[in-house]
Amino acid sequence: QEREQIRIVGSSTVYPFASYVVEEFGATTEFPTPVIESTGSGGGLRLFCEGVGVSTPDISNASRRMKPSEFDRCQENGVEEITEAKIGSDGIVMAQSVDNEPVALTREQILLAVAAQVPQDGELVDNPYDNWNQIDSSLPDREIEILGPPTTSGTRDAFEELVMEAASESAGYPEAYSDVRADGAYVDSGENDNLIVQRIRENTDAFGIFGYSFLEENSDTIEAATIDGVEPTPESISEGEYPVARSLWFYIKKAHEGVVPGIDEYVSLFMDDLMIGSDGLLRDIGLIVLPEGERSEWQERVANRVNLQRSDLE
Amino acid sequence: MATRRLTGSVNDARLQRRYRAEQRFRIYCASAVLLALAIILTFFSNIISQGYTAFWHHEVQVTLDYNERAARIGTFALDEDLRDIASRGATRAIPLQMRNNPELAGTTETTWVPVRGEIDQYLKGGRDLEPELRRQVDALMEQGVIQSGFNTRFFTAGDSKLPELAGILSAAIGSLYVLFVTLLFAFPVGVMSAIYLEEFAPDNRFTQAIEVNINNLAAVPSIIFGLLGLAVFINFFGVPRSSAMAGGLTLGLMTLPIIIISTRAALRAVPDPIRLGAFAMGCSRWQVVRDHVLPVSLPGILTGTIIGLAQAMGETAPLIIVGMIAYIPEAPTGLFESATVLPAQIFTWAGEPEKAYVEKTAAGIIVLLAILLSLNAAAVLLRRKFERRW
Amino acid sequence: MGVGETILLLLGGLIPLGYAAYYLGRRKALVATAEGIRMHSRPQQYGWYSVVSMALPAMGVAIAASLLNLLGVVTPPREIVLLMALVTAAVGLAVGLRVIRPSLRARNILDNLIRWLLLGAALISIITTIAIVLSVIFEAMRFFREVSVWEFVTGTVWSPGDSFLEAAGRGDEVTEGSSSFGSVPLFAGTFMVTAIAMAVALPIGLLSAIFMSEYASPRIRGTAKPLLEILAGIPTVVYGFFAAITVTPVVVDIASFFGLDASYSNILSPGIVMGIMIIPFISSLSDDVINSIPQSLREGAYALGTTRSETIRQVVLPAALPGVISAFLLGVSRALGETMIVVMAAGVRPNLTWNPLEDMTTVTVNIVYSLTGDQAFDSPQTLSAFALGLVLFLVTLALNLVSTILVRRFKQRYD
Amino acid sequence: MTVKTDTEAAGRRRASGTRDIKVRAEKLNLWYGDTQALFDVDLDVYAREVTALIGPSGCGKSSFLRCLNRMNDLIPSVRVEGRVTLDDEDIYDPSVDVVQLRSHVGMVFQKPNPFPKSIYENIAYAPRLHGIVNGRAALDELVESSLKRAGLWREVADRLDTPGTELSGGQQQRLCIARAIAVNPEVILMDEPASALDPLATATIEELIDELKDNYTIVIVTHNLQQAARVAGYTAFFHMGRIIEFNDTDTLFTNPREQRTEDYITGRYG
Amino acid sequence: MTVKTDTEAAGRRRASGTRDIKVRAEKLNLWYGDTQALFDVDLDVYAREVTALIGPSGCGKSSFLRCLNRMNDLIPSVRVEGRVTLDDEDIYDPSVDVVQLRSHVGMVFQKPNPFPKSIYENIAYAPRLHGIVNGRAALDELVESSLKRAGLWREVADRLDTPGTELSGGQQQRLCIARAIAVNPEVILMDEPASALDPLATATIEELIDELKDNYTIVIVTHNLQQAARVAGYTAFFHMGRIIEFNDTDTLFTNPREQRTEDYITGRYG
Ligand SMILES: Nc1ncnc2c1ncn2[C@@H]1O[C@H](COP(=O)(O)OP(=O)(O)OP(=O)(O)O)[C@@H](O)[C@H]1O
Ligand SMILES: Nc1ncnc2c1ncn2[C@@H]1O[C@H](COP(=O)(O)OP(=O)(O)OP(=O)(O)O)[C@@H](O)[C@H]1O
Ligand SMILES: [Mg+2]
Ligand SMILES: [Mg+2]
Ligand SMILES: O=P([O-])([O-])[O-]
Repeated sequence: QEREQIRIVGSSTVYPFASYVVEEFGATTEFPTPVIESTGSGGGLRLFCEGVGVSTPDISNASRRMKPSEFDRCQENGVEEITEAKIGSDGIVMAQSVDNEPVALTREQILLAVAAQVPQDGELVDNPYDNWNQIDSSLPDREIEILGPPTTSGTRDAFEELVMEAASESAGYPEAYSDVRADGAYVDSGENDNLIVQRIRENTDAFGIFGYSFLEENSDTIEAATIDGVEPTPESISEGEYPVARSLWFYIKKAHEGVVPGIDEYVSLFMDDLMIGSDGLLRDIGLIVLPEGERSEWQERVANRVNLQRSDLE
Repeated sequence: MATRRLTGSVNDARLQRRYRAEQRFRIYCASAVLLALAIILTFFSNIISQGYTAFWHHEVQVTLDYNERAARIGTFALDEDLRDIASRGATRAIPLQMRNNPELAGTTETTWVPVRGEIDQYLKGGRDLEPELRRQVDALMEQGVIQSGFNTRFFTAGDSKLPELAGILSAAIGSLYVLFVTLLFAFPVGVMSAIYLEEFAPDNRFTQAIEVNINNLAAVPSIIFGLLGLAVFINFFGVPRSSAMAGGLTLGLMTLPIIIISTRAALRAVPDPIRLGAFAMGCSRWQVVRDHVLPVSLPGILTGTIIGLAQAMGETAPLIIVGMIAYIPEAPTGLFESATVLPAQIFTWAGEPEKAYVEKTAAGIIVLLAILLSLNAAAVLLRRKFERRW
Repeated sequence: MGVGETILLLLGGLIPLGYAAYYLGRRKALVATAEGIRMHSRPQQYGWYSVVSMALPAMGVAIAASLLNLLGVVTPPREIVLLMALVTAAVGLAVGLRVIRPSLRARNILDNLIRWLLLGAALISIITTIAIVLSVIFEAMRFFREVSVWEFVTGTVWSPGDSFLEAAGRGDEVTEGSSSFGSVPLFAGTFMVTAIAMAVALPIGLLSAIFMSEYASPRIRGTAKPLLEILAGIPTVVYGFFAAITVTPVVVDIASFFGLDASYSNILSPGIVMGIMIIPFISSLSDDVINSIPQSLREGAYALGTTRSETIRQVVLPAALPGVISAFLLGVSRALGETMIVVMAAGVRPNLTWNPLEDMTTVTVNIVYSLTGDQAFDSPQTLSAFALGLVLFLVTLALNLVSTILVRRFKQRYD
Repeated sequence: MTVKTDTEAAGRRRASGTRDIKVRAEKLNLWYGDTQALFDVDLDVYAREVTALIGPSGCGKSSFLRCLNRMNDLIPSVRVEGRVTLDDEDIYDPSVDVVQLRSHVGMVFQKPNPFPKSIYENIAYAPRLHGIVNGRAALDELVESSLKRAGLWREVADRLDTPGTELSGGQQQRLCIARAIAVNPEVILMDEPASALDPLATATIEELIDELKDNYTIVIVTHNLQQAARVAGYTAFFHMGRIIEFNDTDTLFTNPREQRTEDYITGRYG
Repeated sequence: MTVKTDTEAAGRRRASGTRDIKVRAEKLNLWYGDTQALFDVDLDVYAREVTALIGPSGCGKSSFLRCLNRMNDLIPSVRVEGRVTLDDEDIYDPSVDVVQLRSHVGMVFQKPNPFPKSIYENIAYAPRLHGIVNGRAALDELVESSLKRAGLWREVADRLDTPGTELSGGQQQRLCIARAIAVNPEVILMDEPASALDPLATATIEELIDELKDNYTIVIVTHNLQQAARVAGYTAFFHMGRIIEFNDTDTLFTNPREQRTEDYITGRYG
């Protein structure tokens, strides 16, 4: 039993980019179009690490780096040689309708608006803020209403890690930050970021949290708040200036190369400047490309199929 | 006096009241039906009004110039001012073609290709464009370089990330494969179970348990069948994820009770005297079933099967769980290959950001509904045709 | 080698062999008949008997081999399996042919065999139920090892919480109690959407059923009934699209017209649309029930001088009540388990509220998102899908049992 | 049973006499869709008498009976022509209110069909609906008296709350009779009221009919010739949708005018 | 109908005579679940004679009849005790193959139940199944001769391909008889074979039965006493699951030994 098609699983964030490449690959080569399924980063890596063989995927996309525990699982199941590829990054933006005045936020302010409990006099109390200007008088007089991704989404994880966790110390949390508020000020809004965009367009009080690509798609109607003074732009995200950005990855199972036809060609196409370069096609659909140097470094690592080591991940 | 007895209702307040209540109740009932019918009407007109635009699209006439640069990047085969108008999909395969047919180099070819999704949307009045592009498109429209036509692509292509290229073929074929597996599994097993229960089984606790169990299965939420398919077919039997086989078997289990129940009804509709007559002729039980009961009940069984399959064909939730919401631009060619199905395709399109996919979604729905309604109509006709009065 | 392949291969080989066996068995019987011996069964039946005596042992070997393979005990090489199957087939055929004699009741044996085969098919549905339970229970147990059943059933906060730490590779920092899995808000959403759906479906469905069975002329009935049933044939994903794209904005507009604030993922619109979907269930089941009320009961009422609606409301409906209730319960169990409509049109926020204009999430939405989301497979959130599935299964099971019992009672009374 | 009758011309197929005519059918024709089930039926039903309708299966007895309280209106395909009068009032007149008509002409069916309500409610339902009595006490009394007249009171007095469907077949049938009596009808139609009952229950019902005829006009369909002979003063013999012969029961049975009647009575067919 | 019989002790409830006994029931008891429907039934059925079973509804006639070809086996709740012999062979012996038994004891039902197949196939089905004839020609012949014996040949010879269900009721019933004859049974059981038919068709069937008795042993259930009198040589009167009286038909009708028989025959109940 063998397989003709490449099988790709993984992140829903990377999915639009990867499926674009997949389609391009199918159209421009004689290989069959790979099968790609959006399972989420965690789900993808789980399937990926299940073992070697036609019933397991060849490539898994991820909107975060592989975890050491996942790496271990891979090793246990005989997926020993893995190539890691970084394709770019994704900024997470706080956006609002263009009908509002532009807003500048800091991560602490966001934390105070979103957290379930906030520190007051060294104690954690239930979040008392209903209005942005209660947090800081410089902020607009608007009800706090934030539409964001649900707990099942990797974007949410990233947001909590990069904003909430990161700011908790400077905001004076006596212990670890734990939860997003559940009193209705923060609204879990489904995996479909598109809907969030639509809704903040209609509800001008609200902010939405989603990936940068959606901002770009809808730049005529929504705009992003600056965070810690940095405006999310492809440049600032790619350079790492914008604080709420994460990298996008995919992982290749070495053992499948040469068994499933076309993996090599697919990977080359994906890593080509044509795709992830600064004029690449993926940029058009919202990928934040890597800075020149980093990109060529990764292109080379991938071309050489440098094996992923556990130490890389720690 | 005698007359007043039977017709004197005019003055009888109580009777008046009863008749008014009668009238009211009748109106309630009729309006319930009217309301339901109005909902159906709204529903269909809504879907159709959203989706009919997807059945036509705009094409632009281009001259493909198979030059050297095009051999590397297909877009260069186009006139510069058309590069932002013609779909990228039209030219991306040019390098491959030129590699395979070196004699193409240096030649040109005039042809029609779809315009980009957003331009198509603009021309259909769905969105605006940047002023410069708009002027250009308007001009081309005027010159007849851009023309509208029937969108055959929608029926001959698979999914695409470029909305102007997206079609339903691969999903339709996936549906076909899945249904094939479902039918192959659920029909024989369902009919055999029904025959056992209706014709063979003694009426004891055990049989009753099977019966209750089947009724229950018919009402188990479909998503739970998804969990079942995931655990049993994919994780235990190792059927490839996303494959028509995995989806088909999962739906097969789901359709099984429906087929059993309708087959039993069909068998039960065969009048007992026929059986008794056959038994009295010295038929064994199996011969009675094979020669007398099945031939008569076959139309009924088929009707139930068609309805069960139609239901399976519209099912999405369990297929999400077994991984059939995948991006499958090419139609599968085998039962173990990854496939997607029409409702899953609709679900995916419904979640796409580009506006062009809204009409695709609605058009996909129109196609799916057309198929389902014709299946159901076939079932109804079959039933009508073979309906017997005993 | 997969199970399927082995079986296919065997079948491919067995079919020609089967022909031969049939021919041999039948010929033996024919020869005997020609000699004037009175055979118990017909010659063809002896033919089939030989086929069976050859094929059964061979298939047994194949299935045993596949089972061994599947359970990972050993993987016997294909050649050996085939050889063994062939040998057993030959032995089976030889024995089968030998025992053909006038007193052999081939027909009875075949009948019995068919009976077993059919029974086997009927058992698949039982196996399915068992498999459903098994396929959710293990993961659910794993979940309940981390989250107490009590918290799960009574907790009012569903907040899977700090899985972001795990995502950040700092899973060991996950603190006890920072995530909570109280399923009440999810079930509240499910029950809310169900209640709305039934509030739409029950009156419309029941009144339609009454109209069809008591008032409509056969012609109107003949057109309206199949039209209504169209609603049952529309896939749920289509309803989901309809709810999200068409109904929700209307609901929000109407609400804001009355000065109310409605969420764009309010639970009301999926509820209404789900109700529309359930109308034909209620109407056709109630229609059946109402039709099965014996005409004599109606005539009894009419003969006393009742009007039509009095007959319906005071005689027919009370008699039909158990059936109507069971239709209602079936509708409820549909609504509880409905997935696509809520996935596409309801919210994902676990929200405990009485206001249907707010967004709420449901059990099924959570199952889908947990299994397709980004969490690691053994994270409590993913496992919670199975726990939720288990509870959902049990609830619908209970509802279906009750409705089955009611229908039975009803049937006993009027059949 | 001693009833004075003069035998009349066979053409009219009607026995007329000194008795009051309660119900009269004239040239009654009935169609189910395109098939005619009754042909020019003429019949006089005498007040406070039992009239039996006999004839082979499918001859139209039930169809005729159901014309008398317009039960046939419930079957959409039915078309009726001709006249039926109740006390000289045409019941098919457009101005007639069917609901009221039926409260004057009660009916008892072949299979006992008590409502799935308590015994009490079975009886009380219609009187309450028609506003025949006011107040609980009056209702109680009516229920009791109806049950008494139907000869059921002794058997059910202490369990008026149990569902009517839990009684035995014969009791159910008497309950249905009590129910019909409770609205104080003038005519009671009975369609094979005892054919689903065992011999003992049949005898009870027959006795009851004999008592009821002092107060009500009764038309009864039966396939049991002996039953007709036992309970009815007059008997009409139906055959293929026509009344072949109508006469007082004794004469019809002992000295039928028509060959077909004789053949039927002696079991040549049916 | 001239049959020699000696009247015997009432205790045995069996008329014995010079005739061969084809079927004999001895102390036959039958239960449906917990309710007993037959009590110690003894009956001899004489070869090439028509034996009628009469009695009020529900007295067990059909139940008894269906014991004779073990049709009752099909009802799961049925339990039978006692012996039934066909030519001295116990048909309830475990070694008996029911399917074969039924090809020796044919049955005709109350309502004609032709298979929904062509007339030809209706007759040809069972012979083909049992391998009674080989070859198309032989089968054609068998079909023709069976239809002839059932007196149907003339009416259907030119349309053997039309479905059996399209014949008239009486023709259907004769088709069913032809079908039963085609497998060459020794005994034919008939359960009210004419009760669903019109008088004319009834007469035809009765004639047919009269002819058939030259070749077959016939047991017929009927609720029409006159019919029993017309066709049967012997009659057994059932009441509440017991045979009250069995005798040659003339004697039973004109001079019943038992009061209950007389009551029934004169229409006091039933
Ligand atoms: N609802 C109906 N629709 C069509 N035809 C009917 C209907 N009811 C009765 N008939 C036909 O009308 C004729 C007379 O029927 P009816 O029921 O009056 O006979 P009956 O004398 O009462 O017979 P039985 O003794 O069987 O009750 C029969 O041929 C019957 O088939
Ligand atoms: N399948 C059955 N299950 C339970 N009881 C039955 C069954 N068939 C018949 N009975 C009962 O057995 C008794 C005898 O029934 P049987 O049918 O033999 O009477 P019958 O004399 O043929 O009556 P009829 O003239 O109505 O056909 C009746 O009390 C009947 O209710
Ligand atoms: Mg009648
Ligand atoms: Mg009987
Ligand atoms: O699917 P994710 O990109 O959110 O992990």
